[in-house]
Amino acid sequence: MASFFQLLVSGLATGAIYALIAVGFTLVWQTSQTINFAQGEFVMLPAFFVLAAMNAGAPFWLAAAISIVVSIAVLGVLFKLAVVDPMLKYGVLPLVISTIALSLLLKEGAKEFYSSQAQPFPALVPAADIDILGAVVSTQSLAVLAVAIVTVVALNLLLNRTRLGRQMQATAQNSTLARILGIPVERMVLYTFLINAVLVAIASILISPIYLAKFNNGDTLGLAAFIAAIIGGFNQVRGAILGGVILGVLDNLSAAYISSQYRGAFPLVILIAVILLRPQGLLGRVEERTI
Amino acid sequence: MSRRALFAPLIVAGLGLANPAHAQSTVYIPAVLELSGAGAVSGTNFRDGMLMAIDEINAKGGILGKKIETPVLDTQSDAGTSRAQVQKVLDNKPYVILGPVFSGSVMVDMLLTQQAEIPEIVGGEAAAITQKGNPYVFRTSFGQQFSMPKIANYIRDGVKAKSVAVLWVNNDFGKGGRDTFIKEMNARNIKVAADISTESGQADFSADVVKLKAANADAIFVYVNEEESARFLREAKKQGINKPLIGETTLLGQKVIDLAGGAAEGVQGHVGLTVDAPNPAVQDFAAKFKKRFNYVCDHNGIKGYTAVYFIKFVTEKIGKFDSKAFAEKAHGITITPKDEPGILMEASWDKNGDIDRESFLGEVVGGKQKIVKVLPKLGN
Amino acid sequence: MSAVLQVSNLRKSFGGITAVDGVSFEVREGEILGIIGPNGSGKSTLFNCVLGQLSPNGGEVRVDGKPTTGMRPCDLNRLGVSRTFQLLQVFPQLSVRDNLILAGQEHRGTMLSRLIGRADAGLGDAADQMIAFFRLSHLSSAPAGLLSYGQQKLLDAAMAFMAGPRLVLLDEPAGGVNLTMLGHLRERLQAYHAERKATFVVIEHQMEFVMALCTRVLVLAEGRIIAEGAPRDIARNPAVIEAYLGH
Amino acid sequence: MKWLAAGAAAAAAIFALIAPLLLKPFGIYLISMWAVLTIAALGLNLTLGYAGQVSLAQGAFVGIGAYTVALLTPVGCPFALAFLAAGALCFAVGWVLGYPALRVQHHYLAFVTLAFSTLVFLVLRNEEWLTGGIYGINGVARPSFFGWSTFKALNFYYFSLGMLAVLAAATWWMLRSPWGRAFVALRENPVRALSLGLDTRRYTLMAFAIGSSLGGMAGALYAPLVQFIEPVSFTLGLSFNLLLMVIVGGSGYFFGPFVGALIAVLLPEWMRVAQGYYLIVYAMLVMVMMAFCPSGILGLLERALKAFAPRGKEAAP
Repeated sequence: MASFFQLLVSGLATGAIYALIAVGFTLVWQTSQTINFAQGEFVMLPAFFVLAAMNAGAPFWLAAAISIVVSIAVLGVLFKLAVVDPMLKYGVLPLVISTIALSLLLKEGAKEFYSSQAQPFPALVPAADIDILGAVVSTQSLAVLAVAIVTVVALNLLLNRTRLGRQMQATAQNSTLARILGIPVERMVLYTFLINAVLVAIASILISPIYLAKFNNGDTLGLAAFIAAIIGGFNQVRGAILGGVILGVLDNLSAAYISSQYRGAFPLVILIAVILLRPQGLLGRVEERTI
Repeated sequence: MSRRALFAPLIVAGLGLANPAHAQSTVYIPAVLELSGAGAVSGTNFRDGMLMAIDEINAKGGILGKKIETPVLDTQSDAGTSRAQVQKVLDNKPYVILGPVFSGSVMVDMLLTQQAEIPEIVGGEAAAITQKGNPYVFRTSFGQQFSMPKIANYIRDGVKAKSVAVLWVNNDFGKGGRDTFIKEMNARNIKVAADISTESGQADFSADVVKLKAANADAIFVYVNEEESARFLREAKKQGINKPLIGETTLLGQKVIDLAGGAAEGVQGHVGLTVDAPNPAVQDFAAKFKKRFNYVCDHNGIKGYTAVYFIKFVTEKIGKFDSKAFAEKAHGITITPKDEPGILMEASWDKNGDIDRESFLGEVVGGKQKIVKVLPKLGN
Repeated sequence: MSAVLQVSNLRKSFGGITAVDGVSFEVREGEILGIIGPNGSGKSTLFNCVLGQLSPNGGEVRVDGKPTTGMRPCDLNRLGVSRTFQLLQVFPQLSVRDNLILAGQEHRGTMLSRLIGRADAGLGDAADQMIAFFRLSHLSSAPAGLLSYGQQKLLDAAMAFMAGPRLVLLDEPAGGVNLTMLGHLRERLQAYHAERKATFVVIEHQMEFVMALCTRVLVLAEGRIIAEGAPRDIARNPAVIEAYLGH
Repeated sequence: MKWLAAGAAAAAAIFALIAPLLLKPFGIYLISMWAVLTIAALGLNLTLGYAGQVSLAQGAFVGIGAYTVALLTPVGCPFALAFLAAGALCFAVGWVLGYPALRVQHHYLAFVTLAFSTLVFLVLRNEEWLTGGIYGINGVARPSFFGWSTFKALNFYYFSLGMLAVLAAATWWMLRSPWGRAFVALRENPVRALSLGLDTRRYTLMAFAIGSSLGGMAGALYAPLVQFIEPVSFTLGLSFNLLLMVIVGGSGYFFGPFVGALIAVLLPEWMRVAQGYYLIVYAMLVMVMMAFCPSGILGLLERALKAFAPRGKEAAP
């Protein structure tokens, strides 16, 4: 039982990371129909921005700040203007191909221009273990969990409590209608890209002490976030969070109690089941155009 | 469609003439390695070690007065691509071929190099590679069929364990080691209490540690890559595993020790090829490597480095660039640091192309790897 | 005279709103039945229930006496019931000729014979005749997407006739068509009806069009039939006028 | 303009026949790989380009086909039979995988197929008793027919080219038959198609099954070409690569896959002059290509031809 609780807690910490990545993925998808297959690499990259800044002599906190700014510029603005905008009008597929190419580009770039070796990364909090009702949790996991929760709550407040947020949601749900209502749709779309950039930067800084900064970290993270987003509900921030947590916990439980060789399979099976039985996701709204 | 007709000259250009004819003043020793994809870490280590040796040798005038010419071709960690690249270099009549590291790719390429009668010095550690009776394949590190028995003996005699749990990474490196290990365990009738596969790149080891605790074996053998080793050790410490943790080379590497924080304390095991070996030549190499590429080289780096000196020594013995003669001479040869400092440690090659060299039993004490015993070469 | 289509007590509601509320009627062999009614009176829903696009909550549909309630549209179509849609529905990338062949090809042979048989499924001539009949010959090989709106409407109707159906249901054929083209369309429909003794049901807003084309008219309001009769009687029926002008 | 296309096709065919004579074994291996992958891309083009069903599982079907042959031929099953078995098995699996397509469309379908191909990888890796697990299967034999052995690179190329020709011809026939018309109808307006008597369900499943079985047959040739197969060769990466071939070549153009596969196979090789950066350059080129001709090279070509000669159009059914 203690072990079960242990798995639950660790799973939550991992799930929180997936959630963080999945949320931005979902936002961008909603507002611009962009399925970003490079999302994993988006999480991999900011850690290298931090390291580069620190090599240039910046203290960690400054490096982190720089990294977030650079991420907003590159993974937010540049990504939208240079990659997404030119191709939006051609439908989903060319853009999918393009983001796949982009993921390769970022991976290889980090490898060739920084290093192929995993890089140690400064921890936000001193590593220590805390015992909670028989389950041991590292302070790092707790930090991840805390920051993830704060971020997501803040994001929810932004989306539901502020005028800006409601405008963004309107854009996400029906951009034509939003345009008629005089909402600056273009700007709203850009904002979601910026938010995504910030989220991945935060995620990157959170996980790199555990994952280490490595060029191919995106491979697993991207797919995980992707699955989390769909399971939870492609068009709901809440859903993405639920999906992330389900994924993290499920992975641990299946590995411990069913099969470690097939641990990767269970999320996929659930994914298929969800799509077939409830395509809008567990918490998602029905999208007429997709069914 | 007419597009393709238009491609015609390009294709010929792209395929026919892509391979530049190499000059007479150089010897063509191409390398086919995993520079992108899953094997990129091993591949780049191998490449960097190799390049260091080549530069040293070329600086001293090369082999038999010829400079070494070594283009490095990426296999993308894919067998099909690696086969294509090996074919590509074979088209230019190489003297010897270096790499690849992935055993799967090696298995494909061996067939081609054997047909072309070109020696291939590979980084793969799968037992099967040298058991196919292929006279053109050589290794510069222990095959798993040599390292695992040493571990097994240690677990029996050193740890005196009656049962053991195995944690391995589910790729061709981990699976190969796991299979050989379990064979050796059965041979010594030590019970395998748990057999746990993990994914490469796995971040959360809590489930695996929970299972290990449940298995409650006398010892735990861990056979995963560096970053995963570190993550596992942290989780093991977190959940308070108190059984001896046994590793093979990787787990006791300085890099893992640093990454794992204090969690690596007390880890013990067999140390094959490693920059931590208590040997001035190796230490010196490690320092040079770190200085030039500014990362700590793993055993693949040493594989690549020694491979080049292996070629140099054998070639100078036969006194000409003759691939067949090389293959014949290399079997059963012994190289001492006295004859060739670049070989770092005395090494011998058997009739299968497998290497034999002394190795160590180590333990992590005070955040450093401490060698507790030197295991002599099997040969003597 | 036997009934080609019998609809009895058909109901369809979405959530709270009842779109079709117990409608019953018959379509007799060879007639052109018009169904009119203000917007939201349930005409299109009625159509979609009859044709299997929607499954009704209650009631029954029979074609030539065979119950077809809940049958898949493609099977219904193979029984000889074909339709056009309110919004234009042609296949823009296929040529006009291919559009028509497509409309007929599933009515003959098996999947296998369609695979190994002739490319035009033996419908080439039929298609050319239909194209000629609707005066589109000069556009035969043009992609349907390049046709003018009116021409596409003609093609749309032609596709509905291609398989020589027992019964054709036309959903606002005149919608958005300019007057000259409208006359042309009506004249062609009448010509076709005269030639093939075909049976039509027409949903339409455009009163003149209905009055000129139809032999009998049903008036639908709030999901119920409120009047039935010859066009000229309907035009004078106070209930109808009330329904159209009342609210 | 049709004539021009036919002429170009003929020229290309002749070139495909004489090219290997100018090439070293490496070049021959590459164009053999091109021929094999083109078959898989043909299948995906059918499912995606014509019937409009997005599939990210074509790589998995290549894998299933490859393993079928690699497992059957050693136990004495003649290659021809194993080849057909690979096609049939993938047809069946593809048919089943098609069912989700009846419920969900577009990106949702893409996700299902994406999940499927990852599941296939896990099975290939974990079911060692059957597939040899992570080690893969070594020394897959190249077949010989009536004493004509395809062991030599050149022979195997002509063998692959022949299979490509046959399968392409069959696909061409199907696409100009009523089925081809039905597939396009499925892509453009399923509702209308249904109301015209098309059993859209059956055609959707058919499009999936046939596309997949072409993938399987490509795999059946891939195994003897490389003479070694392992699970990692058939992960999402391959599916993405095949998707790229179809889109870059021109989705929905019959000859699109030929061009797309040519680019996907040769471009990285040409880029190798950029040494360590070759994949970066390659990725950039792909992104640029997508930005400037999202309808693929044949789409671009068609527009160009239209611009120069307003009366005709490219030979794309």
